[in-house]
Amino acid sequence: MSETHRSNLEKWLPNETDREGQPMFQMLAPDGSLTTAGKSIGVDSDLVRGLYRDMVLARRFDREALSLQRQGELSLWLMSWGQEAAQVGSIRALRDSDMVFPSYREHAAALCRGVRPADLMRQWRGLAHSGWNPADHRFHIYSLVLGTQTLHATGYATGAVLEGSDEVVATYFGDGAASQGDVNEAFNWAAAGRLPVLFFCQNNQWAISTPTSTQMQTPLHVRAAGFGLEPYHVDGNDVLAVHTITGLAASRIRDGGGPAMIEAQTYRFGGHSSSDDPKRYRSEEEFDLWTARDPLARVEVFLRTSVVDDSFFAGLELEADELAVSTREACKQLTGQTLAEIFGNVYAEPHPLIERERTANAAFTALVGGDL
Amino acid sequence: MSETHRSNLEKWLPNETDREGQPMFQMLAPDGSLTTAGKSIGVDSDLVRGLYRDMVLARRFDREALSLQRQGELSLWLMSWGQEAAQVGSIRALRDSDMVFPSYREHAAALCRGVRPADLMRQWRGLAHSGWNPADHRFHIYSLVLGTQTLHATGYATGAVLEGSDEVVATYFGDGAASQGDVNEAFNWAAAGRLPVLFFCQNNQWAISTPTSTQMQTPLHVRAAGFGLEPYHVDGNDVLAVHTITGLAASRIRDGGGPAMIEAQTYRFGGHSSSDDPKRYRSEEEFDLWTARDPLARVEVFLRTSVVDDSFFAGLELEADELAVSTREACKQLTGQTLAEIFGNVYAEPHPLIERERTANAAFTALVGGDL
Amino acid sequence: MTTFTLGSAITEGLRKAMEADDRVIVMGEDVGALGGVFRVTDGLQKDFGDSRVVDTPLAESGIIGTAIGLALRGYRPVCEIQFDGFVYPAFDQIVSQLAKIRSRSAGSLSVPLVIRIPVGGGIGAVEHHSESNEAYFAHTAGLRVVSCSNPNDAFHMIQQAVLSDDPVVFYEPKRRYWDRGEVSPVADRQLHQAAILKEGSDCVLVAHGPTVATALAASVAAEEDGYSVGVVDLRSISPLDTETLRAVAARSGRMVVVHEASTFMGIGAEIAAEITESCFFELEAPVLRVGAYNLPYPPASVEDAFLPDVDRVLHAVERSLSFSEER
Amino acid sequence: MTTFTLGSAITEGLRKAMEADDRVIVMGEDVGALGGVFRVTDGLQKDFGDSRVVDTPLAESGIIGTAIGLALRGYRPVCEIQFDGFVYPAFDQIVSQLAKIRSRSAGSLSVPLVIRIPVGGGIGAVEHHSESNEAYFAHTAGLRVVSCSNPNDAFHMIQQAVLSDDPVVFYEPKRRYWDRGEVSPVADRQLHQAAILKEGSDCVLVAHGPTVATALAASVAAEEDGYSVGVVDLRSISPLDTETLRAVAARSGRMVVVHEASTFMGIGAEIAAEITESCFFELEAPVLRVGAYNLPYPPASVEDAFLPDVDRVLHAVERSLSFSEER
Ligand SMILES: Cc1ncc(C[n+]2csc(CCOP(=O)(O)OP(=O)(O)O)c2C)c(N)n1
Ligand SMILES: Cc1ncc(C[n+]2csc(CCOP(=O)(O)OP(=O)(O)O)c2C)c(N)n1
Ligand SMILES: [Mg+2]
Ligand SMILES: [Mg+2]
Repeated sequence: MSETHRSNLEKWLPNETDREGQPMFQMLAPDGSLTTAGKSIGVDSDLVRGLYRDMVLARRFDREALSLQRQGELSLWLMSWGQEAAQVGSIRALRDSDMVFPSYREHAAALCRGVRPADLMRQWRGLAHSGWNPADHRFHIYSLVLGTQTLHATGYATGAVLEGSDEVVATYFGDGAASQGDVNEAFNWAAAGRLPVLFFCQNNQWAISTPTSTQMQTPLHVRAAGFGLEPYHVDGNDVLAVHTITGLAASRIRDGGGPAMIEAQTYRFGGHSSSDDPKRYRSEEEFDLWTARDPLARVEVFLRTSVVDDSFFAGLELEADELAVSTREACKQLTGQTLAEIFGNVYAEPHPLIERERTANAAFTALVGGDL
Repeated sequence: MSETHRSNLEKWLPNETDREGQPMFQMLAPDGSLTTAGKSIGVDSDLVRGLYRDMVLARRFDREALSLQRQGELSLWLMSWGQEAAQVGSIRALRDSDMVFPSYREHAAALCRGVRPADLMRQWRGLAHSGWNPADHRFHIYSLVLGTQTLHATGYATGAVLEGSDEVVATYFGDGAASQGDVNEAFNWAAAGRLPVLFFCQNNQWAISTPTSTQMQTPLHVRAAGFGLEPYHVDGNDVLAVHTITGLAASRIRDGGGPAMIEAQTYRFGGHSSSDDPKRYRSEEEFDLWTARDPLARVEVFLRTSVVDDSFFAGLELEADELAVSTREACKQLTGQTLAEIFGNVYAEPHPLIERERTANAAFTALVGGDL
Repeated sequence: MTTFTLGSAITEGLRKAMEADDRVIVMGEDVGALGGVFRVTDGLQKDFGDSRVVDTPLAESGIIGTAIGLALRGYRPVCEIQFDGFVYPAFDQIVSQLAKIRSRSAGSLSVPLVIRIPVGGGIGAVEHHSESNEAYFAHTAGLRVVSCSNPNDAFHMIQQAVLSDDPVVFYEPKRRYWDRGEVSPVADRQLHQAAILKEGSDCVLVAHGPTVATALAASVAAEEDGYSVGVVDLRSISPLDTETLRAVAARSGRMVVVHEASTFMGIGAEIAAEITESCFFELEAPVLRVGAYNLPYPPASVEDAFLPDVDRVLHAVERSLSFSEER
Repeated sequence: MTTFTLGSAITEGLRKAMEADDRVIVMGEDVGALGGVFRVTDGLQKDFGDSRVVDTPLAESGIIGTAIGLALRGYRPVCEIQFDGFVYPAFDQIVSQLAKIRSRSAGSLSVPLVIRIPVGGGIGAVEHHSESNEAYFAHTAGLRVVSCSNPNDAFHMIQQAVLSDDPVVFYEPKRRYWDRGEVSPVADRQLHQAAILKEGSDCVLVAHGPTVATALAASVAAEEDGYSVGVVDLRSISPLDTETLRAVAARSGRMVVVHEASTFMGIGAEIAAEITESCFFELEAPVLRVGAYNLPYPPASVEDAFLPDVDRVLHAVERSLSFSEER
């Protein structure tokens, strides 16, 4: 991205304000109309179609996975429902070669990186602790211990600097995770070393039952600025705004501008997980308020009123149905390692205790196979 | 402190800039002259005399303790040399009833709280892990694991809120400790809960051999502001400025203004500890530059050119000599617990294993007393 | 006597503790409106208000560190760690601060603080949600570590833990939360005492928390094979009730320790070393250990093969019995 | 053969490792210009530059967490923790991340990372500077834990640790840093192998790191009393070289484990349990343990009475010998 293009964009942000009156960047209003910024920056219709497709497929996959959980095919599922724009808009603005360290809800981003639905479900069917090889997708395995991945991303970025590479290392985390020492150590570490890290927070307003107001006094992007990270605040349900901001932040980082932090305001439409009941802690009103800001709806309106015809939607509908079917089939065909195989996962080099127990376990299995 | 007095003070800060051009507050310039702010805010000469006395005695005590270490009477000593203004100015602006959670270099502050020299040295003579009962001085024992005490202070302050008390809970820590997750969790926790915590960082430019520039990208008070703490930046070698700022911050907190963070620019004249050789990592020039900003010298000049006569200095000299002598004597008379007694320190309630080992140890001691 | 699930017995125990002493404060992630992910604090915020049942920011070091500050002020915080695998960010505050403040202050400061940890596997959970980490805390002088296995103990032990002036790590066996049992109005023993659930002349099984039920089942199965196998519920992991352990070991001459944690450096090792030293001449066989294999907790699909079950316990009992035959 | 102090032997070992592989990066607090508080990295920044010998911000979780990121990229970080008592803020990154990444990724990711920890007491230090915490890491599947006791091992083991594709916690015995000894050009055994320093027909002492010298001294003293007492240097705490331990236990029939950590749940417990099970009929006495008392590390003024010394080791040997007499 050219200096001039960048400053063109920069003069537009922030242009809107969020519920707390915090200035943030928006291009496509909830009603599907372009904001002044959206108009003057302009939108590439192919891009919009592509982003919309990504979001529709991601939502359909997520819905299918949840129903698989309801039917007992998955032991647990953490829904990305509602956060499609934040994830798709950001990951699509990065280069495929930029390494990503996700948390555990980044299914939409993972799909964009070519992670297969089956591999995304493997972990939640209880068959493995991860589903794919990060090298294949430049997308690290999920981290369930909150915030830990932000330090891994920071260290990974140190390597990029040592090699003089111009890659950006991105890491996703939530509003709750931001209270962890690790995330703040990562903010500070990346800032102090001016490392090429892009911290992306999906502020979905909740950490299980705990609202963001319990977690922090100031908006996270304000805190990040205090550390010396370049701060961005964006409507996380506006895929165009997220895509533009992420592109902007990434190009700044690539040109040696130092680390940045993007706070994307979004909402977790579902419960924290398939076992959570959000009614225990949040109101219908709030849900409705955010439904009116649905990340897909506004793009559909925009597309219908402008660039595309019904055939596009019909085709996409079909594609989504196929994805749902293949997801369901793939899920049921998933298999995991045996305990015997798992003994081989722990150490790279020979380990007497592991060997002994592997043998003992084999003997015991043979034994109970027979009569004890 | 009255609202009006507070706003009177507030309009003066910041009035100076530090080496990095960061605005900070100063009342007494290194040459001993009052800054414009100093003049218009005005100084109470009794207060200045008192603060100067505290600093002189603290420095003399510290020097004596170091020489005791050199003579093998103490196993280790962490010098407060150079940080007298930051410590004396801040602790004297708090109420004696305000609880304090120090780090490990706050000897000057401890003395102001009535901690006896002997008790300050106990730990460094290898006789105990702490030297006094916090309840006697509203001054917690030293914390050597960096930053941990900031969370203790934050929790302690939660109690103050529960009880509707108007006390302020202060905690001291260093520029290096500020990189720890705990300190940042404490910043966030105190800000989110608007707790009556006063975070006081003595930025003495170094964490052992690591300069502040390696620790952080932005000044710490800027980071603190990002969390939602009321930030203050002060010349930590100007005891009047530190006293004024701390009084200001404390009164704001007391009136429900929420937590604050004071960054005091100061310098560690000595090595990190009695076993450190600063020549390995820092320059003579830097040392000289800070010597010109000595926290005691400027006050002496100010006092001599204004309020007091030589007899004051002579008297103080005498008092300091006496302190040195009594410190030395007290140090040599210190005794510690026996291992047998230490078995009683670990649990409040009966513990079979402790009892068994206490007995075993007694038996063994008796045995080796005799012939094995 | 009324019956409770193990989980609700803890809820009731906490309620009693909070009624008895208003310095008791429950704090942690999602313990308020949600009542905790296992609903153990369900209803407490409604009854005691949000200044005594506190939803904290999401930071375990912050939870324990601020709770220490509260305890230093005279409060008696009960902190919930949401899952066993998430206690590690608080490790420094627990082992260097909480465990040591009393001895560091030569006994002048006490920190009455309880850390509740839902522990163990067997619930088909994802990674970090099924760990058994009692050994770390048991090896830490200054802490007490206890583990409840049934509703009655859960109800009384949580109250005893809150009453203790020492810091207590209180383990709650996840997969037994829904077990029902009777709860007696008064505690039948002190917090650090083990319980002999069943005498056995041939061998005795020692277990705690989730594996107590496994041991009892194994003992029944062994009986059918004609062996008298006793069961001891440790209840307290640190300190250990060595007196009781010695007595049963001496009587039966054979002991098998069963726990969910990996055997290597687990509590079974300590019991084996301790009992072998004190009952060397009474033992007919070495004290054997049945625990998880020495791997990080595996995916749920294989956890049944990973965790000690009745078969593995019986196998160990047979091995123990086989020793004297050889002799 | 050239002689080195234990500390400088590690420096030389690190230098060799860095020369052999430029993906090796040394990082930690004050490891650069200062060369570390024990000067173990002295001169390395001068020779390899500040991008390979890195002074980090003051945050242990950050040190290990970012080192994991580097390792995932193919680097081989060697992290220094300034003192044993300051590793706990990094505990989560070590036990939940570092130790598990390989198994979590079903073996597809490896994290070759070394954590150097100056360990133990006996140097008259203040609190948190004299701890022995190997048991925590030994109980953690996925880590290797080693402990060097002399310059030759220090020199070779640090290089073997760096070469290992598994994460290694590398303990350096503080009070032995200044011990001098010869260093041979080639390693005489693998990282996980124990060393029989001395055979003994009456009893064998098992020690690691700082207590190896104590054990050797005790063995000499015992000889003067007419007893033949062997000495084994564990070198590797996890995994244990049980093969070697079994062999010597079977030969002498008596074993005493000596370490600085508290005995309760210490490595001595594991060795006792393991050896008793495998050598039940060969043992003339229970495996005894000599370690620190189960207290937080006390003030320096009493550390000599707190730490296992020659007298306490001899006392244990006598107790061990006394068993068979009773029989
Ligand atoms: C260290 C740690 N503590 C607690 C948990 C349990 N936990 C899992 S998700 C979650 C809430 C996370 O909220 P947020 O960071 O906002 O991410 P979101 O779920 O909203 O995407 C909690 C408390 C955990 N996984 N890790
Ligand atoms: C958690 C932790 N890590 C490392 C250390 C070792 N250490 C002691 S003091 C120190 C430097 C502290 O610097 P700073 O916080 O600026 O305080 P100062 O010594 O300058 O007063 C270090 C690294 C420690 N005490 N605690
Ligand atoms: Mg959230
Ligand atoms: Mg400093």
